[in-house]
Amino acid sequence: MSFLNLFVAVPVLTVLGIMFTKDLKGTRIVSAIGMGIQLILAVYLMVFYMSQAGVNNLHEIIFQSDSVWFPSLNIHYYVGVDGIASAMILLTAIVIFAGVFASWKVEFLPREFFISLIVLATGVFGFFISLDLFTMLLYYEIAVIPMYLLIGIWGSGPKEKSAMKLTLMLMAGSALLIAGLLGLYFNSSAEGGPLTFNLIEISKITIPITAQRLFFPLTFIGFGVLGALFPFHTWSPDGHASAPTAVSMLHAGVLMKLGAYGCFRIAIFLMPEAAHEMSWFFIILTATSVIYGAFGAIQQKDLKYINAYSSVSHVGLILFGLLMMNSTAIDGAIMQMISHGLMTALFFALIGMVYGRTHTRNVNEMGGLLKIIPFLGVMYILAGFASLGLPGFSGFVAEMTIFVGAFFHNDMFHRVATIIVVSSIVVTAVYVLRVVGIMLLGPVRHEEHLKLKDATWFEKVSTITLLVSMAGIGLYPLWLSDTILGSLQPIMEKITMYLH
Amino acid sequence: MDFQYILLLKHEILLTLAALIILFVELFLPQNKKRNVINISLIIFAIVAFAGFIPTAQGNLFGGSFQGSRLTDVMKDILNLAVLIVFLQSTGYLKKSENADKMGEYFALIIFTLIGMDFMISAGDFITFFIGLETASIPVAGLAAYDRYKRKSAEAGVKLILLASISSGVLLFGLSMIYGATGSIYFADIAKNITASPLIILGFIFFVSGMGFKLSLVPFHLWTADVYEGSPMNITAYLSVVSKGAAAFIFTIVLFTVFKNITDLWELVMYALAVITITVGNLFALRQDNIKRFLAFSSIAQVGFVLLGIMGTGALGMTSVVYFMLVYVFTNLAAFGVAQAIYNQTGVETISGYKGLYKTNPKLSLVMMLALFSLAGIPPLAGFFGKFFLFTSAASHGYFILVVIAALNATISLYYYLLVVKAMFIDKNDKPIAFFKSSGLMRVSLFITALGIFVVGFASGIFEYIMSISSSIF
Amino acid sequence: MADYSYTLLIILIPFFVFLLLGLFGNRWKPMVSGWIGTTGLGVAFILSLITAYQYFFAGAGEAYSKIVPYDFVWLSFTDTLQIHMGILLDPISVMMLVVVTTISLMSHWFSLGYMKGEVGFERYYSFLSLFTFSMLGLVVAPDLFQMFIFYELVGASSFLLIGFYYQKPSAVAAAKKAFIVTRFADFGFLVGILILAYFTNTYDFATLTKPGTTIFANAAGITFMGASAISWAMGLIFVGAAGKSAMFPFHIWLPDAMEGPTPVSALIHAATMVVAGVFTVARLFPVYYFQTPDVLILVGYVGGFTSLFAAVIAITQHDIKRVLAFSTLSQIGYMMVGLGVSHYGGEEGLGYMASMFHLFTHAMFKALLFLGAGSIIHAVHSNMMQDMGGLRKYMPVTHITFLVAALAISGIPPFSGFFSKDEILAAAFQTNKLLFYTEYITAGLTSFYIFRLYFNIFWGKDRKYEHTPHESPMVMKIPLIFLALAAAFVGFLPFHELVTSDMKPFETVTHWNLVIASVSIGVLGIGFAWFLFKKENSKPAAIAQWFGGLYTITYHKFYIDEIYLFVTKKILFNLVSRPIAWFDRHIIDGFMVGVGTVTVKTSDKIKGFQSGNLQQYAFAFVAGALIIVLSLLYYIG
Amino acid sequence: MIQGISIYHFLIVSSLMFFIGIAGFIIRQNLITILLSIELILNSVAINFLVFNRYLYPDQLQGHFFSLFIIGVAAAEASVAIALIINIYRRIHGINTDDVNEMKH
Repeated sequence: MSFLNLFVAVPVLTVLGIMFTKDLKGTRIVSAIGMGIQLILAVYLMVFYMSQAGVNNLHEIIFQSDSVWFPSLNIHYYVGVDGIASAMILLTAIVIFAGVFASWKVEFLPREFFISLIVLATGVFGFFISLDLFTMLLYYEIAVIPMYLLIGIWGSGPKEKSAMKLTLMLMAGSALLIAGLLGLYFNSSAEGGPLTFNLIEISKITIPITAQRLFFPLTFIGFGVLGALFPFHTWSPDGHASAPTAVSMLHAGVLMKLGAYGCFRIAIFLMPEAAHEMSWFFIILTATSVIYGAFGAIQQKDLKYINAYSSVSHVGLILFGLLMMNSTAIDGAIMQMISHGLMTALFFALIGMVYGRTHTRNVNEMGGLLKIIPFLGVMYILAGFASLGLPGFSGFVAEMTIFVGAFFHNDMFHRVATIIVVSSIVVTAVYVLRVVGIMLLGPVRHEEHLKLKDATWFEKVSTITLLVSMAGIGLYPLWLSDTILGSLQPIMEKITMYLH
Repeated sequence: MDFQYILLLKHEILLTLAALIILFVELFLPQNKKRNVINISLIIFAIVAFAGFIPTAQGNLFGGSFQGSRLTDVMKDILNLAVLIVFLQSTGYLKKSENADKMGEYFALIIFTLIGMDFMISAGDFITFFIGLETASIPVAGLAAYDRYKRKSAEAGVKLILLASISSGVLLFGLSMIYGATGSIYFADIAKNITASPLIILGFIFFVSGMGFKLSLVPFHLWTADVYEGSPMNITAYLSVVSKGAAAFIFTIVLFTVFKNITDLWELVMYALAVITITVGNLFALRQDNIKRFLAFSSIAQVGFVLLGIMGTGALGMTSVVYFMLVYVFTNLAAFGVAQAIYNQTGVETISGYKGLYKTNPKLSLVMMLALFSLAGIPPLAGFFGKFFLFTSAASHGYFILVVIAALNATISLYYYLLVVKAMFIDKNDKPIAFFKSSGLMRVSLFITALGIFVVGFASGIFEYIMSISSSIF
Repeated sequence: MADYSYTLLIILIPFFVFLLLGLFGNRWKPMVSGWIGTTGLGVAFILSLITAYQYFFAGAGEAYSKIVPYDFVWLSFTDTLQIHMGILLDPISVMMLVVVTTISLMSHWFSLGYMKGEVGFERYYSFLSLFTFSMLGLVVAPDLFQMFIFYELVGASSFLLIGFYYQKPSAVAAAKKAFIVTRFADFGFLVGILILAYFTNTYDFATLTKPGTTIFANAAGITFMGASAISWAMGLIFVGAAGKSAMFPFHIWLPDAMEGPTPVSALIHAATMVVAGVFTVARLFPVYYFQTPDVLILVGYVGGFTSLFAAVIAITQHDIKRVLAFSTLSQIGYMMVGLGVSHYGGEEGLGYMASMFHLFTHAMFKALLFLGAGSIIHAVHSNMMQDMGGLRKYMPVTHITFLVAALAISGIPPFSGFFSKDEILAAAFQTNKLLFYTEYITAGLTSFYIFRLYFNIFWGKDRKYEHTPHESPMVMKIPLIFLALAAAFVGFLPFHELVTSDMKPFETVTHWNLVIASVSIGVLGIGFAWFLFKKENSKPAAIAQWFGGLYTITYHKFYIDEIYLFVTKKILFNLVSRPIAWFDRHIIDGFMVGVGTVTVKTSDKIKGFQSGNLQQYAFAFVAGALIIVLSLLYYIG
Repeated sequence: MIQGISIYHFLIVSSLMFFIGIAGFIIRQNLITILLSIELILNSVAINFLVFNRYLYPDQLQGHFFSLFIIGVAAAEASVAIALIINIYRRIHGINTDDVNEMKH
């Protein structure tokens, strides 16, 4: 048994534990303890990985454990993590931990809520520890489905419709994905050897280019739907707007990254030739996402819509970085995954907290809240700064790395795309400051808002956890960047094969 | 002929005995103790079902007319298991006063159809096959009309018997063509002589139509929804799982053995049928409110997925089909079980009537949700594994586009399954179904099915076992 | 080599003060925060002076060297391309250390009185510390990317300080405007960095600015739209610099930024942040000079135009802080001109030296002007000139110090501004006559508008005040006096021996004809102002009348703000953002939803096939079978 | 083997019977008539089997046996069908196809 299986076992045990609780109090304590343990494990994993990598300067996949599951189809339960996966696991652990605290006051069917939430997290953790395409798909879909219930039952607004749209679009994406993964499977034997779902094994061979041309777009779009790839992003604004706080956090924070991670780890990694060949098309799409999302956010009134469009823009940047296919840009993209995960989770947590107080998410109905709820206000401003890429927070580091990496391409197409994408930093500033200006600053718009109370202790735990993580990356990014770059080395060897 | 070869017929013999015993027991029970026939039948059938698992020899009987192998044993065991669950779920229905005079027949008729199916599965020539087929289908018409006093039930019976007859007519016509072209009714001989001549194609398509009727492939499916709706719900469950399962098994076997030489041809036909079946099934399921019609169309779509598995041919194709049917037994019977539990207590059989069910009957709602998610192919439930292997099978022959179409259709199916989930979990209702406790046997059956939904996927041993025995044959 | 490790403290003290006050500032009395901030800055100030002494005077030798006491990799993009964080000491950064800590200390000190009793006093001090930290980080940056990072931080802390009165909508709007405009410029900066680093594969200033370096060889011959790649890079970097230094057309944020507390204006919008652009150009001067002389000319012209343009506007404004803001623009334009006309090395580099010199003196007298204005506003509770007059009787110390600063900015000897401005004019005269005349006229306008301000405030009408204005408390007077002394005497510093383009001292030659010309135009301006504004009269109104439309246009700052507003609100918001939002909702999402709707509609349309009639079922059955047979036969035959 | 009558004659007859049966099923309204049509279909198949056996493969008996079974099954089918039709008649006093289309869509 690998240490990594704990990452699935702990949430499962937590779910079982929750089943034996009676009310909200017990439920949330069990959840908090479970996710706390998970966070400790994740931190340990990250530290352990870094110390291993530091000692040997070898960036290997650690904690590998391979057990056969379906021998006849050569399906294995194969787990193992490298630096990238460890970082993603850490991100997930942080966000779910914060999410549990952000849901401290879920009065309606609390047990069911926490169970669904943690099942969702289980799927995500499972996805990141897996190295077998079949188990990855399995966990991927586990992560998608609880979302329907979470939004449908505990959401707000047109929740049924949003939940349905979200679920169906994501499942349609996974439909493409299934075909893509099967395509990989049936092309995975080099010289008549056994077929395999093993990611590492497949990466050692070159998939025939004709097969790549078919299966790369399937896989990339399949994951891209979850990664809010333009034009398959429309589930995101509605879904996020309707979802309860913790779900928005987890979804925008982690699940969308899962899509991007899949695009990278499966589509680009295993089929670099086709990725290179078709990257122009997807670069256009992602560059459009970036700008389009940013402009789309400017005129929105609903806080969650603003953030959802902003996520479209930021996640577009991730995919954009990945498609640049050099280690710097991919390094940046992965840091952006983590950075945006933390930042957007913080945003959604804060929006939920503000909404819980004012009962509106329309920015025009708020004003001068900074004076009334200073803690949340300051947090919101900091999150905003992080979002617009202010140095000192993780977003800056990630974005700059993507830009620098993207600029290594010296042809006009990549240049223009990059510069267009870079210009998003201005637009981002515009919409972030617009919201901050209207909502937090200025005179108090509604008398009844004067009675609002500032953050409670659990809300502080939730937000501070996220903020500290962001600053930890933003102030001293080298630990993360080096870990990722190290882990990228073997991957880049494969990806850059298209050059030869 | 060695005596031990008679053991090849163990399923058939045991079932015949069981049916006869049940009939006689009912005959000789005193009037006030007639109700005991239910429990007695259950015990007898449970014994028969478990005895079926005892491994016996393999080989041919009656000059190749009857073929027994571990694979056919597994198929028969799956059907037995399904029937056992159906029986467990039927008790509530049978205990109703209007059924007091026909409890033994219920068991006997079902067991007779099961015997027919077993013969059909083991058939080595088309006569055995035909006899089995008719034995399996004629009593079903009686069962469909079991609620004699209900107009819908009577209508279902008539529709089923007439349409089943014309479909057997067409099927037989096809068989006569094949006989004319190949000169034999033995599977093995036909397989040797078959070519893609027009006569054979005509015969083959007529055969496919007849089987398509049993499997409810579009466009031979139109009876399905009406008969499902009219029949008593336990019969609907039986029809949708057992009849269909048996038909899928024999269809797969015949395609893989008899029509092996024209695989390219029939894969083409299956391709078209799969696409249209899944799509039409889904489109019709979208707007159903009656849970039986809903599950009818959903089962049509599910069979379309089975065709994907068949298209893989060989051991993988066979395994994926058998495995999927096993999963389908648990999944669909879980859904029907919940629907029956509700119907028997409250008479509600519409999805809109399920609104707010989770508030009052959380466990039933959960089982229903599991079943629906499993039908939609959501991991970690068994349905995901079943569907994935079907897709794998189709993909192994390079039908990736078909996989995409099917998987996108699975998304549509998720939509209507979610509508039911939404009704139970999300929609508000002023007067939801009140809390009730279902009978103990029903709860046992729901527990078994729920367990099956969880375990069958993860337990790779089951899949591997089926794989190993099908690899030894194909 | 001398030990400069303590310089790290100069940077870090403000940072830790910021954290301390930001996190715990509300735990104690506001005044405590004020004193913590001021004390911290005092330490940093003293350390800066020590640094300056050690760097300029303690070391012996001909040329100053670049010293890097700290340097570590902050982020690595590739094995060779890395962002370094560290401290680079060379003449201009040491000078900037002194400037920043001095002005910051004075602002801290002054604010102890000026901001007393304001809500959010501790917040104010933590923001001041944050700004100081960012600015110090910027000036010591050894690496282009570090400079960019602190550019951003400076912008953010400026946002926070301008928006300090966050309940005032105009302050919020100004803060947003400042941030977004500078951000837009930073976008240019960033792209410039990307291009530059692509070709040179380094961010390191020392590598980039080494004369005769070959790292630009990669870019040779690569042009885009008529300019070389490096020209583009350096031009875009200048865009960033222009944004921070509020050069035309990015100047619009600076006047609005006066919504912030006045000491903030003194610190940020007079002495430090706005000269970051000048500093950046100076930092990269060898690159500009050797690689892209075309861009350097552009720098000069932009500076020249802005200085004239801003001086003209300054004449018409009534808000005293806005007058000072436009004056700042104008003076920074001078500095840009100084750089634009400079050559490299020795006496040829006079412009560079003069520009830095002017940066230094300007910081002193402009901060003094702002603090003086703060003192006045503190006394009369208004920004508008109309509400003032005859204040010399009530506020003698403010009056005298303000006069010193006004004389300094007008270039009257022996006050500091004279020396620096004169050298810029001399450098321009040698290189570019057009710029020389522009700056010469500007010098006259400068003394005119500043004395218009002076006379209007301290002389002019004797009016009755509701609350008799009183002199500011001692805590505010000390910084005024200190800065007045500085403004008066820093002109005597031998800058040509200290801060030069090639870090080697040289001898300056005094051009007496230029001295006389510049002093006389300064005096002329003062005289004209004296004539118009000494006593209250109708002459100014008459002149304004005479200029008519020109006056109105000038008063409205040439409607540049309105143009920007039009572009952003009308075009970007209404014609880009709104359609995109609509497009997303209705076209893209509409399509996705439409797929679903069509499916459901289809489902409804085809329900007739399931007619319930068993004969139709049979027909479909047989027909289906026959169709399959026929199509199959057709297919294979 | 009958002199002067080739296999085609038989096949034409049986095919006609088959399609007449189909047409009858589709056209006739009365359920009993529909049942008769089914008998036609089954009998056409029986003829087919017999003729194929006799003309093409005269040395074996598979077709004959198949015909026998078809006749037997047809009888069973007919009896069950009649029973169900009677059941319908008892419910609604009509045995037209229009009477049995309550369930649809």
